[in-house]
Amino acid sequence: MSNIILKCENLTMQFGGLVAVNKFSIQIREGMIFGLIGPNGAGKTTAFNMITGNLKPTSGKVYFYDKDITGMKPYKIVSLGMARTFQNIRLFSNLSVLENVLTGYHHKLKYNLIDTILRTPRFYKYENQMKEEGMKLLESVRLEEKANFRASELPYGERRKVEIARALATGPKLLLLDEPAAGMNPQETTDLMYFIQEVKEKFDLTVFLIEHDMKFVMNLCETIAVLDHGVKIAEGKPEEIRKNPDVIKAYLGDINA
Amino acid sequence: MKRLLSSLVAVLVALTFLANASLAGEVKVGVVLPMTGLVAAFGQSAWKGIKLAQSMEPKTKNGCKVKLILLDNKGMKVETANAVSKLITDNHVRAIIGAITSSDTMAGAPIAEKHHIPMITSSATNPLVTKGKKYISRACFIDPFQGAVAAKYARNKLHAKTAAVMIERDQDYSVGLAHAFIKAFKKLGGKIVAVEFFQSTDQDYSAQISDIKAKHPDIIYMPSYYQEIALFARQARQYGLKQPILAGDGAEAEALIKIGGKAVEGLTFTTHFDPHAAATPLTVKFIKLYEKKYGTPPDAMAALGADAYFILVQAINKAGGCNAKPEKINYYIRHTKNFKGVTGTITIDPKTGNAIKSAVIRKVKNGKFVYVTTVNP
Amino acid sequence: MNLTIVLQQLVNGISLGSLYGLVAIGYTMVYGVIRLINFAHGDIMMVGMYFAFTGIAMLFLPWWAAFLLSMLASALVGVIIDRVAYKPLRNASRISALITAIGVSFFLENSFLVIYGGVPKAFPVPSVFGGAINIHGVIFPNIAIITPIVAMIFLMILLFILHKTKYGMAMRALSFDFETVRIMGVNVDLVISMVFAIGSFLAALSGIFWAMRYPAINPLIGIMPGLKAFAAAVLGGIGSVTGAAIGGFIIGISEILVVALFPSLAGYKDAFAFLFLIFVLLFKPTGIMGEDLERGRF
Amino acid sequence: MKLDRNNILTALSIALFFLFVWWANHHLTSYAVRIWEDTLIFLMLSAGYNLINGVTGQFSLEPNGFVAIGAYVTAILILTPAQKESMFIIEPMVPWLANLHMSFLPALIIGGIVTAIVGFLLGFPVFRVRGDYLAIVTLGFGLTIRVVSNNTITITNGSLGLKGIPTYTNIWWCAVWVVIAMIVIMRIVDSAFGRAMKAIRDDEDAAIAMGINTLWMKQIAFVTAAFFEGVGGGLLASLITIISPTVFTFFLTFELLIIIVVGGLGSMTGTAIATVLVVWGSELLRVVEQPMNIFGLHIPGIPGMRMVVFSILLIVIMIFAREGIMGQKEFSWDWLFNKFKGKRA
Repeated sequence: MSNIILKCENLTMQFGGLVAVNKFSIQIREGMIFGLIGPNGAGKTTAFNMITGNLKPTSGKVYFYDKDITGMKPYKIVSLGMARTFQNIRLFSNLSVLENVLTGYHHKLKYNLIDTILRTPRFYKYENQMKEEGMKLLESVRLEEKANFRASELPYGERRKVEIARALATGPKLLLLDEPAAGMNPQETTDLMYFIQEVKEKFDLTVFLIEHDMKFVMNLCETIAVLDHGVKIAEGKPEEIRKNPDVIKAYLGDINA
Repeated sequence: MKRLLSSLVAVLVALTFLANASLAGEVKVGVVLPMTGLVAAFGQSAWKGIKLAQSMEPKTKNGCKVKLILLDNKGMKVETANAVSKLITDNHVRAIIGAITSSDTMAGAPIAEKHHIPMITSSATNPLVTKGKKYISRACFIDPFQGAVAAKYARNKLHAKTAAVMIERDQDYSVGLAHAFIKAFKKLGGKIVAVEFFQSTDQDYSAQISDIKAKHPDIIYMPSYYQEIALFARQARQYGLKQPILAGDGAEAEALIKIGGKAVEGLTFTTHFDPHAAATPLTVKFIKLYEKKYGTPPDAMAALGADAYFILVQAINKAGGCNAKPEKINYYIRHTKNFKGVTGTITIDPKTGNAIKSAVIRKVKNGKFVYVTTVNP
Repeated sequence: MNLTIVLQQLVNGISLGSLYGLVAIGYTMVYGVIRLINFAHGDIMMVGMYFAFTGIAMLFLPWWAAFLLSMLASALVGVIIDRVAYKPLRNASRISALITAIGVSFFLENSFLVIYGGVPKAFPVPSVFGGAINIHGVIFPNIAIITPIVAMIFLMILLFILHKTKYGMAMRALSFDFETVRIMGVNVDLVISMVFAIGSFLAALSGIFWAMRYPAINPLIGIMPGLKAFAAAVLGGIGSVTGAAIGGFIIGISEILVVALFPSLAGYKDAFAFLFLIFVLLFKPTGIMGEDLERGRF
Repeated sequence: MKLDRNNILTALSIALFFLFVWWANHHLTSYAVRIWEDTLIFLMLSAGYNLINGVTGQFSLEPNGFVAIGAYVTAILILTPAQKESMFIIEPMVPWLANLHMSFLPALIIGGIVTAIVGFLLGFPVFRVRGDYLAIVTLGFGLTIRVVSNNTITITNGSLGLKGIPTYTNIWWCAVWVVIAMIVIMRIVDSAFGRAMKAIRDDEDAAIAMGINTLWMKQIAFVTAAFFEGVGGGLLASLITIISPTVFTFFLTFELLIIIVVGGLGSMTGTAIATVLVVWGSELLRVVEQPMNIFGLHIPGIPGMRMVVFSILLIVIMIFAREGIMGQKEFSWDWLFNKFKGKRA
């Protein structure tokens, strides 16, 4: 069996009197595609935010490869090898596609401010190296032709890809995707599914994704956890989840809609 | 956007040339005053006085028109320096009147000094303004003199043994004058029992009033501007603080009585002139014309502005009228002797450029400023 | 420092605080509906003062008519500012709107400077508001007693409007969700205009009482009280009308008391409101009554 | 530094700029030279201001505070002990400052460094808030600096201010510093640091998720801005020879704000163009305050109109041309050559 890459123990988040996530525990093994599903407002994004450090959990622990990362600053967690995307694509809209990707390299920047101001050989060396790497990354996701486009000029489906590429640039071992298929048409969704599988293989990743679209999750994920009203109500293989009466109950309105 | 801006600039450039197009037979005099900003009130008053003075004496000896070029310094130092610089090198003025406050004047002074252009300020009373300068003079007395006059009056006439001082902390005028008063008052054997501070933007003095009330001084000295003095007096009287209030020339404005009402009744202050003590024939004439033109009696700023103008025109005349050279104008400004101006008889010390003139003490009585006495230097 | 003086200062602080509170309400309501710090709001105070001054001293109206007209005219000015300067920026970034608001503030100050001149004007105080009463040696200026009462009355009226009328409820709803209110069939622009009108009306009211308390007015007079009222609005939790009133009281009272108790700190008075503000933002970024900076409520 | 086409062209244009400075110094009236000095100092101030406001997107209103600190530090260091003794009439200056005296260059640099340190310390609390709250808190800082300089009489001489500051500042000092400031700032913008700053501007949460230490990036922008605003303050102090707390009001910040908005938030090229337009425009606009005769029609001067015109200009730009002159675009040689090639083809 492979190593456990991410472990959550009894993660709980309270906003005032409201419990958004209650005692959420999961284990994700290396190389998996793990899905977290649940109706709107179930607390999926809140759980994500606690893992990535954007929110500090009220109680509970998060481990990344046995390292306790609970309450750590998000940018530090990124440098450990965890990257994420956002539900409503959040690219740096005024930067070019390449520049967006380059920001992903920032946490392992090899030149400092003095190099920048004096334009030392080190600056040129690593700046060029970064740009080459960035272009390579864009090539591998077939976006090299769009490198100098402003992010805001791209069509929706490509933006999602750029966002994933940008996350890949940080050199993650674990990639967290927050509703990647949100707002996409069926064709785009299918493309995205292949795309995620492709990058997972190519970059040797573990993927943890939140999704609303059941079909997408069922086809893509090996293991699925279900969250309802902040509580994990089920976990298992897609077919098990499909049959789980609790899940059907929680999802009833949604599936039929 | 770009096109809009460039055409805007083009129009402005064109307008500048129109405005600067000058006629022959003029002597150009620059005027730098705060027409906007926090001290705009004084600049606007002085400008009224200067304009009236110009209408009274619009021409120099050989029939040249005195052309006034007014630049607004917004009561700011950088703007003052720029304005002085522009007047000298762009407008080629031969002399400058301004600025109002001591600090603004000092910001402009080095430039006038560098170009050897005489600058005469109507109301900058800080001693440092003319210190070490050859081309800067003033039509008013200086703070140490005014502070001493107030201290002497408080000790000898009001028989005050103790005094409280209200200082407007962010006005160098107030701080400087208070300093002079405290020094002189102590020297005359008086005792300062309370020194209270406030800020220009403050309008509530109840805390300071409570403190003064507890210390029971014989008088309160408040070298500040009329607005603050009037508000202070109102609140002081409301809270039952009844001691006489003594102030400096900043108190003199109709607005003091309008704002202060009954509360400023009896308020006494040192200042530059009194219309009723009619020091000179020019005083009488000026006041009459001023009242006719503006409907109110002139305040000190207006009178001093006029004096700066009259002294300057006299110096231009002595220096040859139409063709007077700035260096020569400066020489005659500095050698002004017993000039019968609006604010009294003025002599300028050739060495320091400071005006030697008497101070007047006035007070508020029945809602009017009345003459009390004159103190000679 | 004896008890009488403390009492006297307390009354003084309450009346000053209620003036800050009235201005703070405008900040908080505008922020609540369009997420804009209306930088020019303090200047509306000044506009109100000059309008009332014009009414009494130049048009010779009876004081109550001049006051009422001034408040109504100021409300109109507030609405015009919104329509001309802020409305085109509804969908722009909040920073663009804020910069515009700074521009509007400078515009108001300088155009009044051009119109009325920089010389402070003596504000004609109606005799009803002059004078003082003496209770066992403690002196209370009439204006210091009338001000908080008037402020309270208007606060009550405002709370009634907000909670019991259709448009009042629409105003509160707007601070939660623009779209829903639009769908509900309420004219959003009209509601926003009403918010500006109410805010400006109260600012003018505050300005008039300010001018009667300190009867010397100039075009730059609104800046400081405006900034302090903003601090009060944040202190009370931006978006909360009651909070704004309470924040105003806290700023007003503490400002007066600190100077009274520690005269040597008088010079730092103007910095107090900001220290308060920074302190609040750092340790309780939601203010006293507010829940969430990003979510307004009334 | 590499000797490629772009760097050579940059070096050439800097040389050209200095040639212009030399020409201006010899052939322009001293009034024009003075306005150029103002222009260059303002360019330095607004370039720094634009780094934090435009590039990093942290809308703040503190420059008047920073400029004040730099001006005071520099002035205190270049005034002679004798001058200080005669000036501090209310209370004497604290002895260790009173006896400190040095030449202009180290004084300017120390002025910049002290300002940078203050900026650094200020950064920690103020960057805990974002957006309009940041604006208000930093506005409060500028105000606090003024209140403090009014009250720390043994250091700043209170409201009396510092007078008779030696005039070292000339157009050369301004020109050299502005070139340094522009090079440093533009190099920061065109690097990973600049990308990170722009990322923060576009979406702070996403920037955090990319592993960017946003507080640190904001601090770099803030401290760099503070340094150059401090040096600019020092140059200003020595240019106007007299400083007091009233010199550094919010109005100064307002002027810088107009400049960076007109030029385009985030564009240093725009800032440079806008500085020239605004500083010279402000001088030319004096016309509207003077009485004029146009074709026999007499128009009396209206004092204060300049500010009315400026505030209307700001509002109009925000409503109709929010991008300003340059938007977020920068001039670059590549852009110029591409354009050139494009036209040929």
